[in-house]
Amino acid sequence: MKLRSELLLRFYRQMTKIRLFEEQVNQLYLSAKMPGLAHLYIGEEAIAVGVCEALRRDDYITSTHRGHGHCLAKGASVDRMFAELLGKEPGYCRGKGGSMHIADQETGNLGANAIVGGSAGIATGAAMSARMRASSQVAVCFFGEGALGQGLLYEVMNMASLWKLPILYVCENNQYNEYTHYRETTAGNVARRPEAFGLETVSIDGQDVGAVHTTALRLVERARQGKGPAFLICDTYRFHGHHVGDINRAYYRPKKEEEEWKRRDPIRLLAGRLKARKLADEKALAGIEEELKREIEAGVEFALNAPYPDPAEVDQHVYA
Amino acid sequence: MKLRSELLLRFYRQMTKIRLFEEQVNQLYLSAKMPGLAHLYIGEEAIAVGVCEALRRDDYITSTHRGHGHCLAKGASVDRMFAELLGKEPGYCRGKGGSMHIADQETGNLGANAIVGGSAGIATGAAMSARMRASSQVAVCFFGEGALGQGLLYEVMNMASLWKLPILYVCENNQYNEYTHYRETTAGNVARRPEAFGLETVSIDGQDVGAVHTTALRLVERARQGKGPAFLICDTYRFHGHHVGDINRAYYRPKKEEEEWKRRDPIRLLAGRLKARKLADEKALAGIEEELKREIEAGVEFALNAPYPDPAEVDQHVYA
Amino acid sequence: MKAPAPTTPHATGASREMTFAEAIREALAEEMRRDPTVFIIGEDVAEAGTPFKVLSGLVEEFGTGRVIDSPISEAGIAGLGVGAAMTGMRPVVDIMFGDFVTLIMDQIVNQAAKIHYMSGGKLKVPMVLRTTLGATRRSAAQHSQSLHAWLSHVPGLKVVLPSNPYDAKGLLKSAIRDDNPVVFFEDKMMYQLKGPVPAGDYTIPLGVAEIRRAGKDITLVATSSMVQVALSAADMLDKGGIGAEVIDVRTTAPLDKATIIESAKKTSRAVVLDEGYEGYSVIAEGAFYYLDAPVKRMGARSVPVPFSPVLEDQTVPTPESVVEAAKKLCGKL
Amino acid sequence: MKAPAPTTPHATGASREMTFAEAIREALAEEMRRDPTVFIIGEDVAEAGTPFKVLSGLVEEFGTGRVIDSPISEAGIAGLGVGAAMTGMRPVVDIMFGDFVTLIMDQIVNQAAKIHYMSGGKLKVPMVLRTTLGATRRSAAQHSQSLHAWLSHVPGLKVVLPSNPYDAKGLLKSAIRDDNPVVFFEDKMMYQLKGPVPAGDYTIPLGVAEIRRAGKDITLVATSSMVQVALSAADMLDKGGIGAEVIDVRTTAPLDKATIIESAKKTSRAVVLDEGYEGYSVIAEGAFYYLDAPVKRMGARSVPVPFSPVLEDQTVPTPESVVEAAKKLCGKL
Ligand SMILES: Cc1ncc(C[n+]2csc(CCOP(=O)(O)OP(=O)(O)O)c2C)c(N)n1
Ligand SMILES: Cc1ncc(C[n+]2csc(CCOP(=O)(O)OP(=O)(O)O)c2C)c(N)n1
Ligand SMILES: [Mg+2]
Ligand SMILES: [Mg+2]
Repeated sequence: MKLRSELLLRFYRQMTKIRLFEEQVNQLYLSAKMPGLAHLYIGEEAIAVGVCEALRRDDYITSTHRGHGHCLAKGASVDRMFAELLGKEPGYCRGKGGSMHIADQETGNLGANAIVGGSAGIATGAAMSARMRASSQVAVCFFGEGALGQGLLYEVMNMASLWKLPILYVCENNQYNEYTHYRETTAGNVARRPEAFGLETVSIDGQDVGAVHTTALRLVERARQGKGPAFLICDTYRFHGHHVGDINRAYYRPKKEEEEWKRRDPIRLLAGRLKARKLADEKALAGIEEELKREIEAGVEFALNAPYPDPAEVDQHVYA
Repeated sequence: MKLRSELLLRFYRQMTKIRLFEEQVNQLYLSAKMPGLAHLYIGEEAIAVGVCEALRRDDYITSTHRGHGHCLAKGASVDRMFAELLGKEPGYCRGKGGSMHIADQETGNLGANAIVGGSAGIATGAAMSARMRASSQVAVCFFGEGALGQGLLYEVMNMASLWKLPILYVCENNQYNEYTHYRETTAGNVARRPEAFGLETVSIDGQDVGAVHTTALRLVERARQGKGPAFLICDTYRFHGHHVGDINRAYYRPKKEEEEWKRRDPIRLLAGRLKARKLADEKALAGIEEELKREIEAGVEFALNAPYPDPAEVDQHVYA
Repeated sequence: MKAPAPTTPHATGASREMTFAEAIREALAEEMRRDPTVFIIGEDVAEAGTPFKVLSGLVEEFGTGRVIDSPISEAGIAGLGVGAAMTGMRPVVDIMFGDFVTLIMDQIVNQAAKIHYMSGGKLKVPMVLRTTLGATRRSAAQHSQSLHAWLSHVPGLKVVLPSNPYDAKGLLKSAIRDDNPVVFFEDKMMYQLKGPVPAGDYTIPLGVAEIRRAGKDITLVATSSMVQVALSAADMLDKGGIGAEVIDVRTTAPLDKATIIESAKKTSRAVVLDEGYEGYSVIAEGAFYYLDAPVKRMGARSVPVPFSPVLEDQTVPTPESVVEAAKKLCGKL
Repeated sequence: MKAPAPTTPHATGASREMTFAEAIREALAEEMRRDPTVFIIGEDVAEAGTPFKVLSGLVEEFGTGRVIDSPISEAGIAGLGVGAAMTGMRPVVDIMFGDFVTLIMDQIVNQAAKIHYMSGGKLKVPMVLRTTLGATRRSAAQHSQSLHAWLSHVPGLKVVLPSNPYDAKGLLKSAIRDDNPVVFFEDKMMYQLKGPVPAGDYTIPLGVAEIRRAGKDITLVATSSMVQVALSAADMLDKGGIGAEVIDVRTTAPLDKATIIESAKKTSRAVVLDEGYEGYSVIAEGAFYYLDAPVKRMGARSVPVPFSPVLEDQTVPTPESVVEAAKKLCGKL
């Protein structure tokens, strides 16, 4: 399928926004301005963008501890995200959630989740609700391949399949569960697992945003039409550590492997494609980047200057 | 594979013992002599016997709420089982466990379990322990097809496969999860599930004790030799209700279906085979049955006359 | 066992004698008629109407689209419930035995209970989780537990323990209409208990205890079927000249502390009766006659732990807060 | 924060300054050398040595056959641990964050804790489950909980909460040698806390509290890192002329009630400090000055529910047992 040029440029913009956002998060950590830790999405941008661009604004997503990319791709704004990461009042969750719990109801983001696999039930329930309300919404459940270890995933895939729920499970296989290679933790054949439960299953190159997008489009529309759930496996790689503090990685993954994967940087791949198809030249791309940099800088500025929540808020929002 | 005649006669004896035991349990319930409920194994005897006869005495099994058959097949004695069912002191668990928790360490029975799927981890751990102790023991995990709904099963199958643990998962598909047909609760293809995790998987007729036994033998020996775990799916049917009190079943399963399955009574099938092969005549089989009836009667007698545990035992065995 | 007459007479419909199970069923049916977003999911809930037959008849009225038989996947259906509740539905998730909450703690405690808070008040999870508690059914160790204390211990959850048919109906309606996750515990030994239940709509607020019987000598604070035990005991005590006041807690979260404390102040003596395990309050019980002040318990603030440092730092005891408490107890503040 | 000097001087080896994390690692290494049935299983426990690096170096000594990286399957590894423990091994299961015990409650509570009892004393489950507790690491609501109260509430489990490196080593050794399932909670904020730790073998018995500091005016009963908070508070109180006695509970199950009660009798005042949620003891705290007798709590007997009717009937409160308790409180027995 040939994607329209505006679309490819939009992908470029979104992926670059995520990249720059995450680089800034790393800086915030390194300069001790961010409380706690964060898990960077750098290297995996094509997946969030390719999938979310196949969704309506009112479609649902659930996300993970590595969730900034999903959140931005679904339409969240940079400033309020930074504010959340810093625990500030204008943050998406008024500082109560932080990096691992950002949620944005307005863009259909039901929340990041710090329990591996923890959102599989939530996403499936959202799909069930969409069907019951005949809203024609679809739910997308993002998770790392580590979540294949959680039994909950199989429980809900079974129900999604039985009841043909409008859901797409997106497995971001970045090769590692924290510090352990997924092949040491994952037996048999990953794609056969959802297949055995009756899900339409596709494995693709997660660095190729075009492939991700066209596949997601097909699977999402299929789900929307009531033809049942699907499972999309995207091969990818996180270019940084498991979290911002994971600097010395040699003991669990070879430098050489990191370099090889970096040659398949999804943003550079897309840039190459744009240039080859003469949809943009180096200068146009640099222009986009500059613009985004200003957005990111303004967002950080905003967050750094934003107030903390009133201490009394600690007791608010326990009950609705 | 042609089974030796003594073996087939032994199967007959074991299966009939379970049948008579369970009929007696039903009587105890109907005559209000048994506290609580029990889940009868009648109709499924070929599975427990076919599998357990492929095991060494020191091999492990874990069992379910429908566990009397497994327990007897692994070698437990009738009298102490009845005593347990009545909550009496000489029972296998001194009356503390009852029908759903009978365990018999001496025959390698690590216990029935009242949590559906709850013993999957225990059985897999026993297999792991056997491997670590280089004991060449094998573990068998019996469960109903309802346990396919429990995520734990997939978590531990994954590990069993990764580490090539000596375990056989035996799925007794008696078509129903309590009062709901398994097809309404189980999506996709059952056999493909364990296959996807890399387990050797075989589906067989669970009413044919010969087929169960020869398949179990192969899979058990394969596991013992370190060639990895296996999954055995046995199609079967419980002739009675979900539990002894489940009398009116018409709303969830047709009488006609019950009758069709009863024509495939595993004991009658085996009797037919014995007679066809001239290994036993009607009289010989009746003789076996008579003998077993006396054993069962003596067992019930024993249990009815046995004392209850000392009330002070209530506080014993909380800690080892 | 017979239920006490209701002392909260705010229902309008005529009163009928009904079992506890029937009252639950009627509450569900009325709520499902009233609100199309209410649905039921659980194992054997449809044609079978649960093993206790509590839901019999509902699938006939509402169909399999709203009374949904699920696989044996407790964690899965709890998770589905959370997701459906967050997106416009009001699921009633049926967990057959309270002992199986062990399987859903992550979905209930780490997800349902915290989502409203973690999202800074934006998302909400209006789901009800119905399950059972109680022993003496000869069901042994994995089918007889009363695990409501765990859930009462989790900020963000409400926990309801009705003691009679009247309350069961009114409290369940409130639970369904509540915008928070509510865990509703039914003592399986009470399903056949009969009592008056008004026809039609009425609710009982969550968080309000009820004095079932007045007395001046001792307060019996009880939950669920233990209220019935307390009432029997009160009758017996009466004959011995001891007037027992029986308080039915009704919800352990939120807990109506005021009613309980007021009664204890009046009677000066109290027994707390609950079918869960107890075992702590060591000093308050063991050194009572030696104490000059109440035992002060300091723990985590009763909120999910917030991310923002200015908020998080208020959630744990510090040397300073301990010093303040200690000085107060010693009368030096 | 600095750990107090040990007051249980029964170790023979020379004492070194060590972090809490190092003490845990040393206990494991010594036990694994001593007993070939001890092994470790968990997520990222081998080469990574856990995210907190507590286990660094163990896989180098004991190999991947005994320090086993698992999939992210908490329920699965807990279940494997139970089965391995029942059949001759002594597994130490590593659950990365205490918040994830939500995922293993069934395996721990319905299986591990009850198997010995349900089997009438025949089977046993000598496993250790190591996990963390504690907030203020800016990890938000799903990585900051202190959920030990749930497990302390379950008969059949032992629950350990060390407060310093010395105890961590001695208590972990006892836990590994214990024939029961033991849940071992480590405050993640204490891993870098230093204190003296003897080389070589010593154990600290489970169920014995330790008076960390004597005082006559008030008792501070604390668990885990709250002991450090209590000690700091005690120093501050000292300057204000208030002598605080600090009791380190060390194990919440079994609980050393005698030591706690003795201290409270002496001081007449108490603060209980724990990082879990509190919220009950309503009457003992709220109506203290009005009470004539301690509040009596009656609940399920502290045993897994037995099947046999003669046993089960003893496990729940009855009208008769309530009447007896009430009469006693009223001085009429
Ligand atoms: C249930 C649970 N177990 C363990 C953890 C700790 N943990 C956080 S991220 C992670 C690895 C996740 O790997 P994967 O799912 O592949 O996601 P990735 O980090 O690679 O994006 C682990 C084990 C957790 N958060 N939740
Ligand atoms: C985790 C759990 N959920 C629900 C139940 C209640 N229950 C007991 S048996 C049963 C059906 C089990 O079906 P299956 O596994 O096929 O075994 P069968 O009874 O058919 O032998 C259910 C739902 C339970 N015991 N444990
Ligand atoms: Mg990964
Ligand atoms: Mg079945």
